[in-house]
Amino acid sequence: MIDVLFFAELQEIVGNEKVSVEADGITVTELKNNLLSTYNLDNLSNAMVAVNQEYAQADATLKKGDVVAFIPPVSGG
Amino acid sequence: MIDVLFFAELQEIVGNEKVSVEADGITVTELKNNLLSTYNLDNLSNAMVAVNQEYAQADATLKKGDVVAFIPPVSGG
Amino acid sequence: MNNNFWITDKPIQINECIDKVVRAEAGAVNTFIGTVREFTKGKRTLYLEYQAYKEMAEKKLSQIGEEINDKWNDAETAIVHRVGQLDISDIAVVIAVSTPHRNDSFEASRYAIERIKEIVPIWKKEHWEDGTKWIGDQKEQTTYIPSEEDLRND
Amino acid sequence: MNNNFWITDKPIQINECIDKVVRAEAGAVNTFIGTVREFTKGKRTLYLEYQAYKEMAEKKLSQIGEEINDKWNDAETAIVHRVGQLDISDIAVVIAVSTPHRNDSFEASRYAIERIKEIVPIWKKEHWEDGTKWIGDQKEQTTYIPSEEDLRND
Repeated sequence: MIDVLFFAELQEIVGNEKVSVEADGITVTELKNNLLSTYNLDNLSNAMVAVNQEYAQADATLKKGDVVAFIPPVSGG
Repeated sequence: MIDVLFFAELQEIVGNEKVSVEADGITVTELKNNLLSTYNLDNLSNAMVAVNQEYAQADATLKKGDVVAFIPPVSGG
Repeated sequence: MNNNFWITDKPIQINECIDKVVRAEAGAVNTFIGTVREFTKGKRTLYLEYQAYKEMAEKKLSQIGEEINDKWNDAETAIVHRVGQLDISDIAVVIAVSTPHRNDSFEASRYAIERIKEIVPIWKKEHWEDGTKWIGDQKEQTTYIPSEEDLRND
Repeated sequence: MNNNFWITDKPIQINECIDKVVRAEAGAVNTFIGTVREFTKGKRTLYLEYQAYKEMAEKKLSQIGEEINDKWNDAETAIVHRVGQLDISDIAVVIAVSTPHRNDSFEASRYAIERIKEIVPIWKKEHWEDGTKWIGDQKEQTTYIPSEEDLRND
């Protein structure tokens, strides 16, 4: 299982900060598509993805124990 | 009489913050020359002059009650 | 180094951030303070809510400090960002950069705030009289994944 | 306005200067802090002595605030400069400028420190291990009397 974190608008739509999903061995893009079929997340494609607190490319492969975070466009400062 | 203020190196050379001189009706440049003949002030020609706390031109005429200040190149900040 | 970069849910003490960078070798400290502005394009903000992915945000703030070290000679940086509900005029972020000479402190501080707006996972939600909105994608900006090369050339 | 610009012989409280410019209309405050640096070109400073023509210096600091108002929209400025003996890392000057948007705050703060070094009658005396010197004319710079036109075009 892999923990997936949501922030800002995504968190409100999902209704959770964190969900656990079966995603060992799939890519970031595949996880994104899986989540798009589960939740009504129009903005997900707009989000960056971090794996273990570092920005990741779309073709990165996930493994057990990874923490994936969807990072909508940031607005700090 | 006119009060003349000295700062920084000029003040140390003159040995006074302030001297009173007879200078009604003369120009800033004339005052400068008078002081050069009185004190050993090599740096005086390098200084700006303020009359009543505002920078003044060399040909400005002084009048009784004016406060003249010699402003060596500044180094605040 | 790492304790120079942190996220807090308490009011920010400006001096706490500045004190981390004042040192005998530095003659200049530039500080940027971001506060909550009441009006944006004529629309009145009641308050803001900031959220962060805390661990990663602190890591990315620290990365900005390292980027500054690569770009400017002998700079020391501290950055604190607040989360939670912030009222008008409350401080959201403080950046402090000390350098031997003033030019570098201005440039590095400016660089830090721009980088925060690019790579640090912090979000703000505007609360207006007639609604709320998470800010961030209004400009349809493309997503930004900084490569190693970007970081070097930026 | 005038109490935003002052000379003091006491240690400077940074917050006192910043608090004067924080306001609901501003989202950005840039602060420049000048501190006493220990080494300049390899030479060790023991301490500094600052002297000011106080009344005129406060007037000229205030003038810098007015120049900033002419050049940047909706800026508020506060500047404090210390005089007397200052030790290493002591704060000599604090500039704070608040503006609605960050770019202006950086530019105006930068402008203020450059203008201080041009027109404000304050002098520093370096105290080294092997002597002392009033700083100011080492660069053989020509004297500078700002005309009205200079002030507008600068």
